[in-house]
Parts: sequence; C-alpha cells; structure tokens
Amino acid sequence: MELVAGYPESLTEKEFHYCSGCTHGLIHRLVAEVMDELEIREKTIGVAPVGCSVLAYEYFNCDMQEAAHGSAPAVATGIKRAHPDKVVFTYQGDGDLASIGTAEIVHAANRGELITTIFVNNAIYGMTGGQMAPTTLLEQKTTTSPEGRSNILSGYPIKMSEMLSVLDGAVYIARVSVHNPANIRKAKNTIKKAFEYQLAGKGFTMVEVLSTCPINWGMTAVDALKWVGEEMTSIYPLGIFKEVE
Amino acid sequence: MELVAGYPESLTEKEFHYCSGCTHGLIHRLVAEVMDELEIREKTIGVAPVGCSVLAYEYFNCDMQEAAHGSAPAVATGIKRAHPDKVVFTYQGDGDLASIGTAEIVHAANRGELITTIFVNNAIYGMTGGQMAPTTLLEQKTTTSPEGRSNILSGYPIKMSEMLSVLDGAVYIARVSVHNPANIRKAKNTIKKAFEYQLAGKGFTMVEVLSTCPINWGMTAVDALKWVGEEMTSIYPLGIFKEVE
Amino acid sequence: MEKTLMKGNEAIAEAAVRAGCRYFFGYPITPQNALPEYMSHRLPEVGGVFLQAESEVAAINMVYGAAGAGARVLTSSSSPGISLKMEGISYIAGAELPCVIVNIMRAGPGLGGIQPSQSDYFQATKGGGHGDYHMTVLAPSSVQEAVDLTMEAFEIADYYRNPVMILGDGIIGQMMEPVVFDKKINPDRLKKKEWATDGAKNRKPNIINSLLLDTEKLEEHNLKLKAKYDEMKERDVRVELYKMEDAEFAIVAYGSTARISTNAVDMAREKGIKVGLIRPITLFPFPEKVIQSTLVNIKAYLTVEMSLGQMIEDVKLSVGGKRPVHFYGRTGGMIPTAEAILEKIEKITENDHLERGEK
Amino acid sequence: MEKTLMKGNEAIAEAAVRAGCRYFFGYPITPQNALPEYMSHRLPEVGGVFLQAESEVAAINMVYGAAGAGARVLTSSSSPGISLKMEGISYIAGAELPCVIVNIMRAGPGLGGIQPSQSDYFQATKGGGHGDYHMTVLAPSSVQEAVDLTMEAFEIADYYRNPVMILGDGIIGQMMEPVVFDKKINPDRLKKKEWATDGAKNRKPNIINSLLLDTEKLEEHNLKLKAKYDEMKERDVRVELYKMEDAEFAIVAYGSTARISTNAVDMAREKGIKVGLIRPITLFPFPEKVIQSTLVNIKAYLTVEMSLGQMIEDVKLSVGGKRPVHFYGRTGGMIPTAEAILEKIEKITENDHLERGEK
Amino acid sequence: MGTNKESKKITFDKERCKACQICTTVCPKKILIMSDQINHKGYRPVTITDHEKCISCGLCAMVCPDLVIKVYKVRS
Amino acid sequence: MGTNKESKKITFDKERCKACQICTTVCPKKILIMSDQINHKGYRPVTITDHEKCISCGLCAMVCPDLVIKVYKVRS
Amino acid sequence: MKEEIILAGFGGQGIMLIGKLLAYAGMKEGFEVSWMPSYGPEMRGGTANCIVKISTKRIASPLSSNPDSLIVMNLPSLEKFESYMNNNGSIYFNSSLIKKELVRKDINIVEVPANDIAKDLGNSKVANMVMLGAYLAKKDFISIDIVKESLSKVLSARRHNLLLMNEEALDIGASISKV
Amino acid sequence: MKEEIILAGFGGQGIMLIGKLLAYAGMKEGFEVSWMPSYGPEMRGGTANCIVKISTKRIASPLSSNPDSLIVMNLPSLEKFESYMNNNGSIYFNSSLIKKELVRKDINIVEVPANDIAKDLGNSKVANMVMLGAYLAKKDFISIDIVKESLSKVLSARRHNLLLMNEEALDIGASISKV
Ligand SMILES: Cc1ncc(C[n+]2csc(CCOP(=O)(O)OP(=O)(O)O)c2C)c(N)n1
Ligand SMILES: Cc1ncc(C[n+]2csc(CCOP(=O)(O)OP(=O)(O)O)c2C)c(N)n1
Ligand code: SF4
Ligand code: SF4
Ligand code: SF4
Ligand code: SF4
Ligand code: SF4
Ligand code: SF4
Ligand SMILES: [Mg+2]
Ligand SMILES: [Mg+2]
Repeated sequence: MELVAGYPESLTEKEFHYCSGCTHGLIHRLVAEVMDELEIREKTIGVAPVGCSVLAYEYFNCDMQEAAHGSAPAVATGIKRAHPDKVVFTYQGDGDLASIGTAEIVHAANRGELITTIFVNNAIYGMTGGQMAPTTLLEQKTTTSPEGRSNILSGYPIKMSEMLSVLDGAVYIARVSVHNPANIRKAKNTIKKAFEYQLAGKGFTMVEVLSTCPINWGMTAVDALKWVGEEMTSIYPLGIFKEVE
Repeated sequence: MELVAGYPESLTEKEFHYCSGCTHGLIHRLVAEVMDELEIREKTIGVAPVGCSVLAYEYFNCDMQEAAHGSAPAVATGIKRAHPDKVVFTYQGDGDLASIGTAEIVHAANRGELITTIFVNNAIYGMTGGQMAPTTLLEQKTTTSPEGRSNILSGYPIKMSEMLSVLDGAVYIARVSVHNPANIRKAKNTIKKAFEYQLAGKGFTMVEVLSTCPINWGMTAVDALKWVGEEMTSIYPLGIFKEVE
Repeated sequence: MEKTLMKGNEAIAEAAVRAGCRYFFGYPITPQNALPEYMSHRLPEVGGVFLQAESEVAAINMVYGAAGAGARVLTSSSSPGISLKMEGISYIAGAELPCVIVNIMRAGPGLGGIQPSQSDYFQATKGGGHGDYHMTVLAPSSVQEAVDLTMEAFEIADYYRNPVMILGDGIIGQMMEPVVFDKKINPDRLKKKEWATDGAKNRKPNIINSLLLDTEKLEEHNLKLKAKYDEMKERDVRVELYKMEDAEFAIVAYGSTARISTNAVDMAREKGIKVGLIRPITLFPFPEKVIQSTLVNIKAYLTVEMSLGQMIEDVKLSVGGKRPVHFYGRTGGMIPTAEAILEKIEKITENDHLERGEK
Repeated sequence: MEKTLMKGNEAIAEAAVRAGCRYFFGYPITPQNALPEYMSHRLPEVGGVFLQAESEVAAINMVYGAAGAGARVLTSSSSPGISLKMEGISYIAGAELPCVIVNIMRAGPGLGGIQPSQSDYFQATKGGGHGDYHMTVLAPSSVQEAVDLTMEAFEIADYYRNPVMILGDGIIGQMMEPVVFDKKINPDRLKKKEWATDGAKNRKPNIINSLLLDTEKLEEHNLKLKAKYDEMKERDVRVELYKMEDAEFAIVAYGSTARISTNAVDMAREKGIKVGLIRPITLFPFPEKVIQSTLVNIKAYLTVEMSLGQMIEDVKLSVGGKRPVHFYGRTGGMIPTAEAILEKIEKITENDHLERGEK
Repeated sequence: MGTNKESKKITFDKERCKACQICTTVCPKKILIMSDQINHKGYRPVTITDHEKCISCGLCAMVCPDLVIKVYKVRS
Repeated sequence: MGTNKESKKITFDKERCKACQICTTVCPKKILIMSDQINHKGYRPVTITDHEKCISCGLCAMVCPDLVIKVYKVRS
Repeated sequence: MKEEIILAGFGGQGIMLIGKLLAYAGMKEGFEVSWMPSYGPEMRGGTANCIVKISTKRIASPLSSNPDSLIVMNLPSLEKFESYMNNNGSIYFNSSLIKKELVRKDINIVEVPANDIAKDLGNSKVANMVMLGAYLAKKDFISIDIVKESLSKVLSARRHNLLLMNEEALDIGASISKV
Repeated sequence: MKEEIILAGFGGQGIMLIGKLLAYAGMKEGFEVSWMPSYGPEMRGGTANCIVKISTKRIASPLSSNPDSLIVMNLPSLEKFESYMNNNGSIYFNSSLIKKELVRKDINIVEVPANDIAKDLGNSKVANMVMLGAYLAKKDFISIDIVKESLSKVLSARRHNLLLMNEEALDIGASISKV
C-alpha cells in the first residue's frame, strides 16, 4: 500500500479549532507539506498572527512565536536577523496584514527581509466575529458594514499583492486560491517556490491565499468555496505579480 | 508699480525657523499661494506633522492641527469626516509619511479620503538630526547609516507615490521638485491641481515634493539643490503617477 | 419611559448617540465588538459617521482630529487595543481635546485572554501614556449606569476639554439588562466650541497642538492641566455606599466586582457580620475623602479586584496607614465569587477579634 | 582601567555591547538619538545588527522576535515613543522574554517638549501597558552608573525572563562624564536559552506566546509572574543613602534630580539643617523597606521630581502615613535648582519646629 | 486503524470530521456521504458507501480542511 | 519700506535672510551679492549691487525659501 | 421570587436566543432580569451557554452561583453543568440528543425530545423553543403568552416568518412537560 | 578647586567642541569633570551653549548654578548669559563679533578678537581655539599642553589635518590674554 494522502510531519496531532469547512486548516496543511518536502521543519521558525489562526503555534510542528496583532513581520524580522541561517515565515490574516499591520508588511517587504509571508485573505475579520476588513468586497455585508461595504465610506478592497510588488525588496509575490483541487495544487507549488526563494537568499516573498470564512459569510462550506472561485477571484485576480530570479 | 512677487495672505508674518536654504519654507509658500488663488484659506484646515515642519501650524494662516508623528492622515480623516464641506490638507515629511505613518497614509488613500497630502521628501530625518529615512538613497551617509545606506541591511529607497498609485481610492498622485524656477512653477501648478480635485470631491490626492536638507546632507544650500536635480530625481522620477478625472 | 433589554456594549453606544455623539472611530476587538457594530448601523440613521479605522493608533488620532474640529466623538476598545492608544491619549490630554474612550477590559498581559478583568486600572487612572496627565475614569456596575455615565461623560469631557474613559469589563459589556433612556441631546443645540478648527472665517486661525518648545510655557501648560485635575477632585468625585451606615468592615470594589461584592455583603450580614461596600464610581478622581470619612467606624478594609491588586494602592493612600487594607483578587478572566469574598471577610473579622482579644 | 569621556546615551550603548548585546531595534527621537547612532557603527564592528525600524511599535516587536529567538537585545526611545511600545512591552512581559528598554524621558504630555523630565514614572513602574505586569526599572544618576546598570540590566532580564527598563532623562542622556568599562561579556559564552525559538532540531518545538484562552491557566500564569515580581522585591531593591546617618529630614529623589538634591543637602548642612538623601536606584522594585527603616530618625520627607508628583505615591505608601511627605517638582523641561530645593527644606523644617513648639 | 491500513484504500479519523461536506463534492465516484451518528464535536462525520468503488484519487483528502482522510493505493 | 515701494523694483526684508545664496545663483543680471553686515540671526543678508539693472523677473523671490524678497514691475 | 437558569447547548442550537427571550419576558412581567452569555472562540461549533436571572429584588451579580434550573440541549453541556445544580433544582434536557443516564438523582428531571418534535414541526431549528416551552409550563411566574408576545422583539426581523412555528413549538413543549 | 564655565556662541562656531576639549583635558589632569550641552531645535542657526564643570570633588549637578567663567563668541549669547555670572567671575568675549559695551563692570573682562586672529591664521573655524587659549592662559589648573594632547581625541578624524592650526590658535589666544 502506498500512501496517496497522509498526515504531514510538520503538523502536530492537535485537531484544528477552525469552523467547519474553514480553509485555514487546508492552508496549514499545504505549508506543512512544503516544509516536509524541503526538509526544513527543524530549522524553521514560524510566526502566528492574532486572528483565527492565532493558535497556529499549536498546529505547526516547528518552533513558533505568537506575535502582536499586525506585528508578525516585525517579529519575524527580529528572529531572522538573530538567526540568518534559519527559515522564517509569518502566517497572517487580512485584518492582521492589510489593516493594522500595513506598515510592518510594507517595510519588511521594502527591506527585502528574508522571510516568507503566507497571507490568508478571507475578506473579513473572522476571529472577532465578522467585521469588515480592508479586503472586504464592495457591497459585501459584514457586522460593521450592515448595508454592504460602500466605497464612499470605506474605500475599496485593498490589493496587497499588487501594492507590495512595487517595492524593490520584494522578489516573489503571488496570489493563489484553494477553492478546488487544481488551485490547491497550484497554491502548494507557489508556497514551495516562495520558501525556495527565501532559502536562496533572494529577498522578501509572499503568497496571498484566498480563503473562506463560511461562518461569518453566512454560507455553507461548499457555497463559500464557490464564492471564492466566482466573486473573490474576480476582484483579486490569481497569478504571480512579481518574480525576480 | 505692480507686484511681481509678494507675500501670500495664507502665510502668517512669522519668520520660518528652518535652516538656511531649506526648501520647507519654499514649499510652504507654494501651498499658501495656491490657497490664496483658490480663495479657500477661510475654509481650510491644515494638519502639521512631527518633523522639522511641526511648526507649520504657526506659519499657515488657516486653522491648523498638529498631529502625532505619522498620524496626520488619520487626524485629517477625523477633521474631514466632521466637516465634509471644508478643505483639509496634511503636510508631512518622509519619516512621518513613509515610515511611522505608512499604515495611515495607505489607508487614507485606499479609503479615498477627500484630503490633499503634501509629502515633503528630503531623503532624511531632518528634525532629529539626520538619521536614515526609508527614502534615503543607497550609499547615502546619514547618522544611522554611517557607511552609507546598504540595501542588504536597510532595503531600498521607498517610492511612495508609485506605491500609493496602486490604490483605487487615490485619484491624483504626482512627484515634483523645487530645485529650480521651472520645477517650482510646475510644483505649484501640481499642488493647485491636487486641491482642485479635492474640491471636486474626486478622492485622495497627494503631491510628493523633493526637498533639501542642506544641514544634514552636509552641503551648501546651492549644492543641495543641485543634488536634488541630479541624484534624487534619478531615483525618484518626477511626473504624474495617477490622475483619475 | 419604556424599558428595553440591552447588552452593555450596545447600551453604551446608544447612550453616546443620545448624548449627541455623531462620530465613532474604532477597531474591532473582543469583548467590545457589539459596540462598534451597533454604531455601524445606528450612526448613519442620525446623519453621523461610523468609520472602522485601520488600527487603534489610527482610531485615536481620528478622534483627535474630529474632537479638535469640535465634534462629540467616541472610540472604544479593549486592553491591548487601549495600550496602543496611549500615545494618542497623551496627545489628546495635552492638546486639551474632549472625547470619550471606552475600555471593556479583558485579561492580560499581552494577548492574554478575552474574559473579564480589571487589570488596566493603573493604566487608566495613573496615566499609561507619557507625561503628567489624567482623565476622568468612570466605572459603571450595571447596564443602566453605563448608559447614564456615558451620557455624562460627554458633558464632563466638554467642560474640562479633557478625555473621559468609561472603564468596564467583559461582564458589563456582554450582559443584558433592562435600561431606560430618558435624555436625548441634539448636537446642533450644543454650545459652539470657539477653539475648534472648523475654518478661520472672520476670526483668527485656531490651532490644536500639544507642542511647547519653551520650557516655561510648557510648565505653565502643565500647571494649567493640574488645575483641571484638582478641580475634578473637588467637584466630580462619585461613589456609592452600600450598607455602610453601621458597618464595621468595608469592602472597596468597583464595576462588576462591586456587584458581586454586594452579594457577599448581604451573605455576611445574614451571618451577623457588619460589612458594607464602598463602590468608587469615579476611579479618577478617586473618592479619597469619602473613604477617610469612614475611618471612624471601619476597623479594616478589603479591596476586591479582578487583578493582582491595583486600586488597592489608592485605597491605602486614602486610608493613610490608619487601618489595615486587605486584598482579594482573581486574574486571567477568573471571576471572584461572593462565597470566596465572604470567606475572606470572615477571616479578617476573626483576626480582628483575636487582635483585640490579645490587647 | 582607562577613563573615557562619554555622553550618557553613547555610554549606555557601549555598555550594552559589552554586556553581549548584539541586536538593536529602534526609531529616532530626541533626546536619545546619540544612542542608536552609536549602535549604527558599533554593532557591525562586533558582528551585530543595528536596524532602524519603521516605528516604535515595529521596533518593540522586533525586540520581541529577537528576544524570543534567544538574543540579548536592546531598544531605546523617549516618552512619546515609549508610549507606542506599551502594547509590545505588555506582550514581552506576558511571553516572559528578556530584553532591555531605555527611556530617556522628555517633557509631556503629547508632543510636549524635548527637555528633560521624569513624568513617565507611573508608566514605567505601575505598568503603562494593559494587564498585571511589572518590569525592573533602573534609574541611573551618572554616566558611570548608567554604564553599570545597563550591563546589569541584561543579567536581570535573563534571570527573570522579563523586560528591564533603564529610566533616564535628557540630562543623563546628553551629559558627558568620565567613565570606565571594566567588564566585557562574550555572548557566545552565555548560558544557552533552552526555551528560545532557534529551530526544533532534536527537541520538541519551542513556543513563544502570551495567549492563554483557558482562564484557569491564565490565572496560574499571572500568579507565576507575580511570584517573579515578589522575588524582585526581595532580592533586587537598590538604593543609595547620602548623609542619612544623622539626618532628621530626608529628600527622596532619583536620577538627575537626585544629583541636584545632593547639592541641596550639602547647602542645608552648611546651614546646620540635618538633611539626607534617599536615592532609589530601582524604582521597581521600590525601596519601601529601606524608607521604612528611616522612620525612626526622620521627621518629614520631601520628594523631588521633574513631574507633578508621581514617585511621591510610592514614598507615601512606604511611609504609610507615619510622617508627612512633602513635594517639590518642576515640569515641562524646567529643572529644579538646588537653591529652590533648599528653600523648600527650610520651610519644612521651620514648620516642623513650630508644630513641636505648639505641642 | 493499524490493520485496516492493509485492507482499506481510505481511512477516516471521524472524530476530526466537521461535516463540511467539501469532500463529498469532489469525489468522482460520489461514494462519500454523511453518516447519521454524531461525533464528540456534535457533527455527523463523513463515511464511505462502497469501499470497492474508491479509485484512491486522493481528491477528498486534498480538499479536506481538517485532515480527516488518509488515502492509500494498492501497488499492482 | 512703505515709500521705497514707489521707487524700488525690489525690496529685501533683510532680517529674514539666512544668506543661503540661492537667489544669487538664479539672477540673470548677477546683481545680488551678500552684504557684509550681520543681521540679528547672525547671517550676512543678500543685497543688490545695481538697482537699475534689475528687470523685475522675480526669479530671486521665487527661489527664496524665506520670503525675503518682494519684486515689483514699473507699469509702462 | 428569585430564579436562576443556565441554558446550554451546541452553538447554533439557539440557546442564547431562548435565554434572551426568557429575560425579555421576565422584564415584561415586571421582574428584575439579567442575561449573561459565555463568550469567546469556543462559541463556534463548540458549546454555548448563558445565565438568566429573574428576581423581584435588584440582581446583585449576573453570574451563576447556584442555579435553580438547567435547560440543556447537548451532552457535553449536561456533563459540564449537571454538578452545578442545587438540590431542589430541576434539569430540562433534550432527550433527542442526550441518551445517557443523568448522574444526579436528587433533583427533578424533565425529558424533552426537542429535536424529534421540532423535526415533526418541519424545522429542527425550533427545538430550542420546545425546550423553553417545557420549562415555562413548570413555572408560573412567566406566562407563555408574554413569551409569545416577546418573540417578535427578540427574533431578528428576517426570522419573523417563523414566528408561528416558534409559538407552536413553545406550546407543544409546554404540553409535554405538563404531562 | 571648583571651576564652572559656560561656553556660548552661534551654532557652527565650534563652541561645543572647545567645551568637550576643556572637559577632556580636565579629566586628563585628574579632576572630576562634566559637560552638559544645551540641545534642541534652537541649535540650528541659533545659539548653542554648554556648561563645563571641573572640580576636585564629585560633581553633584552638571547644570549651571553660578558660573566662574563665561566664554562667549556672539552677541545674543553675551546678552543671555552676562547676568548669570557671579561677581568674582570673568568673561572672555569675542571682540571681533561683539562690538557692544559690557553691562557688568564688577567682573574682569578679557577681550579676544578671535575671528580676526583666526582669519589671519587662514581659517575662521579656529576662532574657538583662540578663545579657549585665551581662557587657559588665565588659569593654572589645566596646562595648555594637555589640551593640545587632547585635541586629537576630541577632533573627529577627518579634521586631524587641522591639528596644527588648532594648536597655533590656542597659543596665540593664550599669548593675547597674557598681555
Ligand atoms: C491590538 C489588537 N487589536 C485588535 C485585536 C482583536 N482582533 C483579534 S483577531 C482580529 C482580526 C482577525 O481578522 P484577520 O486578521 O483577517 O484574521 P481571520 O480571523 O480572518 O483569519 C482582531 C481585530 C487584538 N487582539 N489586538
Ligand atoms: C512617536 C514619535 N517617534 C519619534 C519622534 C521623533 N521625531 C521627531 S521628527 C521625526 C522625523 C522627522 O523626519 P521627517 O518626517 O522626514 O521630517 P523632516 O524633519 O525631515 O522634515 C522623528 C523621528 C516623535 N516625535 N514621536
Ligand atoms: S471564523 Fe471564519 S476564519 Fe475563523 S475559523 Fe471560523 S470560518 Fe475560519
Ligand atoms: S534640518 Fe533639514 S529639513 Fe530641517 S530645517 Fe534644517 S535643513 Fe530643513
Ligand atoms: S479517494 Fe477519490 S474516489 Fe476515493 S473516496 Fe476519495 S475522492 Fe472518492
Ligand atoms: S472535508 Fe473533511 S471535514 Fe469536511 S466532511 Fe469531508 S472529511 Fe469531514
Ligand atoms: S528680480 Fe530678477 S533681475 Fe531683479 S534681482 Fe531678482 S532675479 Fe535679479
Ligand atoms: S534666497 Fe532668500 S534667504 Fe537665501 S540669500 Fe537669497 S534672500 Fe537670503
Ligand atoms: Mg480575515
Ligand atoms: Mg525628511
């Protein structure tokens, strides 16, 4: 019997606390599989955000630090500068990275910090119960945009990958999705590429992953994946925005 | 006798505290002349930064607020939301806007706040005595980059105008310089355009002005202007980066 | 007046609207999310603006701008978010701007937890920000009181041109109780703020600022601020006394801990122990004189807090060493039970009798 | 040992390097800029890293990361910048990370001014951040002492796994005095930090974290932290007594104010007034017991601060109402003169004699 | 499950399952359904109707957010 | 300066001048030089060598960071 | 009169809602009331619970000291709260989901096959109302009619189409426990 | 021995430097010393000053109480500090730039045409050393040689080419005030 789909060594046995159908867990698995394949688990330090994935430090089977809200890139910078020979990644939500952590991610990218950021964009503040995020789509209803997001009041869904690609320190910036098997495969390869660029000492790398929040979107897990494939990808086009070899 | 060059009504009589040859004063004058020409002095609220231009609240002859370091766009947002019928501008240095205030300017731009930002980029922290800024050129020596800025340690001169142009809420983003009469004329027209877009309710507007810091650059005022024209403009190309009519 | 059943967080929001507050700037954080969420649909109804800021730092500075422009404005958060507002609050106090800040405390330090706590007392009352500043700190112990104090907070803020903090915790914020709203203020009827930056038409420009490079001027400014704090201590102290008339022992507690303590008082009374409760409603200014006035009858004090002991320092400063001041506290989101408080009281009273016995 | 003439800011930086600190993350602010500027050329010489962060918030979180990864790390700032670090400091204390934080205080509140001040005492000692946490706070009064305390600070931080603050002011930071550096520590020789996140090779993963959703666990954690603070109070109190042997009156002052006060003491002595000086070197833990031990001879205390009165609360808590505690303070960057302090002392002593006369 | 591994092509750690049903939508053989007992979490975990039909394509495991499923292929 | 205005094409508020010399570099007539008395600020302010030569082009005023110079044109 | 009720179940079973409904009706009946929810991440998927206090006197603490009644809709919640009950209290439990024998024998027990009944009514979402009905039938201080009146205040507008079914569920729940 | 000196002038006149030099030399002579600068925005363009204390005893406060000497290189600084001087103190002033009569008649005055001399030496930047030289000549507790030795420690490396000119300036300054 050969194992087709197993359980990555880079994940602990702990069951995820995520809601039913939430793709945070799936993205965890992809990152872990990449760590396994690159055999870097023992020299990797991950940084968990404040967000639903705050407990990522219990799930990834490598050294982990839990950062203040939005500060994961700064924390990762401190770690990487102290251990340039280690692999450092941050795992951040869209509120964490695109709102309160804007300055930290922009300057980590501009400095070309040798870290990899997994940016999980679910267009909402999941952990706090579904408030609007800067990534929330126009017209999308959230607990703080009850009539749907209005560009007059709150501006536009912010495109972090596009914005960070402008910075000279960023060498690999891509947006992927996990709403079906084909995209899941792409997502994993992209994440692997990002870690490889870090290992090669090229510069800052980030993979934005479009993700679901069934509970706060008020959808079934299956419909949520559909919504990602149909609505989100039309505002947040998938692809590689920057690649400096 | 007809007045060719006089003293704008939108400036107070107070003498500037700026160092000899510092172009902060010149930029103040341009903004004031624009306020005069648009006859908006009485309905304008300006926001001074923390930086050498912190005392701008003593120089502009309109209502002024002095904001915490980097927070001018947030303060301006508070003012504009309370008085949508008024004209609101921020005057910020590069440390203030491009470093500590990164999140505030990015999100003011993304929200399309109806404010105008005058971004005075002198590639250094003037007020605190010449430390490196995110805008400092590579190889440029400052008190915190004694060997010259290294991209390995500190990344690259950050191009705020280019970066903010990616955001949908920004309608007019341009970079100008004041190192000679021709550019001074252009700078003034550009600033005027920005205020006009605000008055037309289009969205967020910003004019980045390349400026000098003779004292911390260790140059004469005249050489400093040359350096702007030769070195700075080659890294920070002048022009209009975004214009949405 | 019709009673409605409301969560503390929502009731505070509604009270602010009725106090004429039309602007809210904040950032989500548990356990106060119901407050901004309420504002997000309520403010547009009254022509106000709800804006979710990019961070707590941005939010407090938006408050600075709106307050400086003359508006009644509110922000709310919880412990870690309030810590991020420290610089901004110091600026607001320094620039003498009126506004109301809500802190629905959760357990710390760091990310800590999201359950109720009272461990931000020092930060709120001593000045967690830099420099010599203070703000009025109001500690409601019921949803109705949260409503009344919130409405008052805006008046106090405008009167002193100083920030006011509503200091609650997860219990106050999350619980539902019946409330009535009696007052309703039209912001357009409020006295115009002549100092506000709303356009220098037919007047000299107004300036909102906290910078004074001249040390003599800055000292003058600090003394001016001190005069305000002294006036608060004179005029604004608020405290509730429960069964203190004949009490020989006093519990000192605020907010939801005070609520629980009333149970303990009643249980103790059933056992014949003469205990009363001193409930500071204003934590700054602290009811120092009231506590001193109780020294005649009270043999010992017990401070109960959801912290490792913070308000107890103010209690001790008030008592001035003339009576023992004991402490009972829980932390991490654990909530003191009336039973545990009673037990502590019994110990104290016993020891007290022993001591006297020995003499 | 060769003497060199150094600015306080630079001396602190050099001391940190000799204490084995190889990482500095900070953001410019007057009056401490000479410190990061020194580090920017010094750290590369010893294979360390100086990184100018995008803000104070980023800087303190870089410190969190490097400290969590096992490094000796320093950050420095001044009042408004320190306020921005409050959330981060609470996290560092909560996650039990060792690091050293320098605050060269300037006048507040808000932007205030850039001249010397001591008005961040509450923030430093009570916990300006949220939650029940404390850090050792060291207050040097000379450049040499700044050097010695900085080197010690890293040891204390590692021993307790807790942040340590060096609390100075514009005078300490800007003045030049002769200093000698006797010790020099090689960071590679330091005991390995088994808890640090430096790669989970041949061991279980290490986790740096301050979140504990289980309230019982979080309370346990808080009690564990409290135990550390209690141990500090037992072991680490530091204080200097000047001419206290036969003193009848005591000035209590720290840092540069204490320096000035020694002048006042000498001048008073010349006038035959028996005054001494109690100079707390650790502001937390505060030398409560030492002050209590002076009660026998001291008739009255005078607290001198560059603030509206902050440390005076700890002095009063120590004295416990048994003696009058007077206050003299200047703010806004104004600096108390020895003459003014002397005058205040003379008033106090006269009144004291009158009172006794009346009895 | 030890011995199962030998026989089964697919195993479910049913206590991990949150019944999101994503796997059921990608199975080419449509052999995954929700069972009717409830697990500790309170969900009705997924189960397989006909083991033989499974082609070990692994899609179900690939889309599962909670690592419920392991898939094996019989060497031949 | 009141009356001067009538006669002069250019006036200098010499106490504002910080002697940065920028104006001197742009004057097409090269008639601006630094004087040798010191103003309150401690600078040697700019002055004009030959009033007649001034063509009121205003360039000096335009580049002056400290609003030292006013320029007038005689109507003709 | 002083009544303290703990209501507990899975998130999504509508436990919080019937708690609010009870408190609201209590208020309408002129009592002092308080409603205190558990909150936090455990709410998603996991168990949710709230405490309702109804009293003629000012309610000192909204927290639970010794509950008179426990309305429990799933097993984990029963296991968590069974022990808290005071001796003369009573437990209303959802026998459709809770198959296990209760430990406590010293208190009176009301079995309510809430989910089965709700399914018969055509919407398992109203199982919570069945539970509440069963509780109300045993108590005299709140009339079921007041509760029905209160429904429209507590149910969010977009659920008002279900008002009737909810009332029905209340009645059937009541009828059961009367037996 | 206790000497307290205020040094003041325009920013850029090298006032801070001669202050440091004096303190450094004092340290070399085995005294307790302190150097305290004024700092802040007024430094650019405006006036700069520092206080140097040299003593056989521990220096309690680095701040100025009653200065024994004032070395002043411009008029605004003279106006600011003249009044501070204690009666048996002395003022060394830069007569090249300060034309005005001194107010104080109760203290001894040393005129030093520092800028003129410096110009003759070929670099007005060394006017500060001329002032220092004039001061040192009147004092016996610091030898001018120690000061010269200290120069290289205090001057930044890129100024070491000016070492000789600085020493010269010190000597000429000394020779003047000896007269
Ligand atoms: C300083 C601070 N502000 C706010 C919060 C509250 N908070 C926790 S998670 C979060 C945002 C979560 O949204 P996101 O980053 O998108 O992650 P998600 O939960 O959606 O995966 C917020 C605002 C906090 N813990 N700290
Ligand atoms: C929170 C905070 N951090 C740091 C400072 C110190 N500071 C004052 S101005 C300034 C930067 C000035 O540089 P820039 O914004 O480029 O303006 P410039 O002086 O160059 O015109 C800094 C870091 C401060 N006042 N507040
Ligand atoms: S709230 Fe949303 S993001 Fe968070 S775990 Fe649930 S589904 Fe996932
Ligand atoms: S320091 Fe630089 S920016 Fe500041 S006033 Fe002087 S020259 Fe201008
Ligand atoms: S492995 Fe493929 S065929 Fe087998 S159950 Fe999973 S999806 Fe269906
Ligand atoms: S995808 Fe996973 S969690 Fe969801 S139903 Fe299938 S097995 Fe269960
Ligand atoms: S106006 Fe023109 S010509 Fe006249 S002085 Fe100025 S620059 Fe020279
Ligand atoms: S440009 Fe202005 S400040 Fe500079 S020299 Fe000319 S007049 Fe003076
Ligand atoms: Mg999100
Ligand atoms: Mg700058």
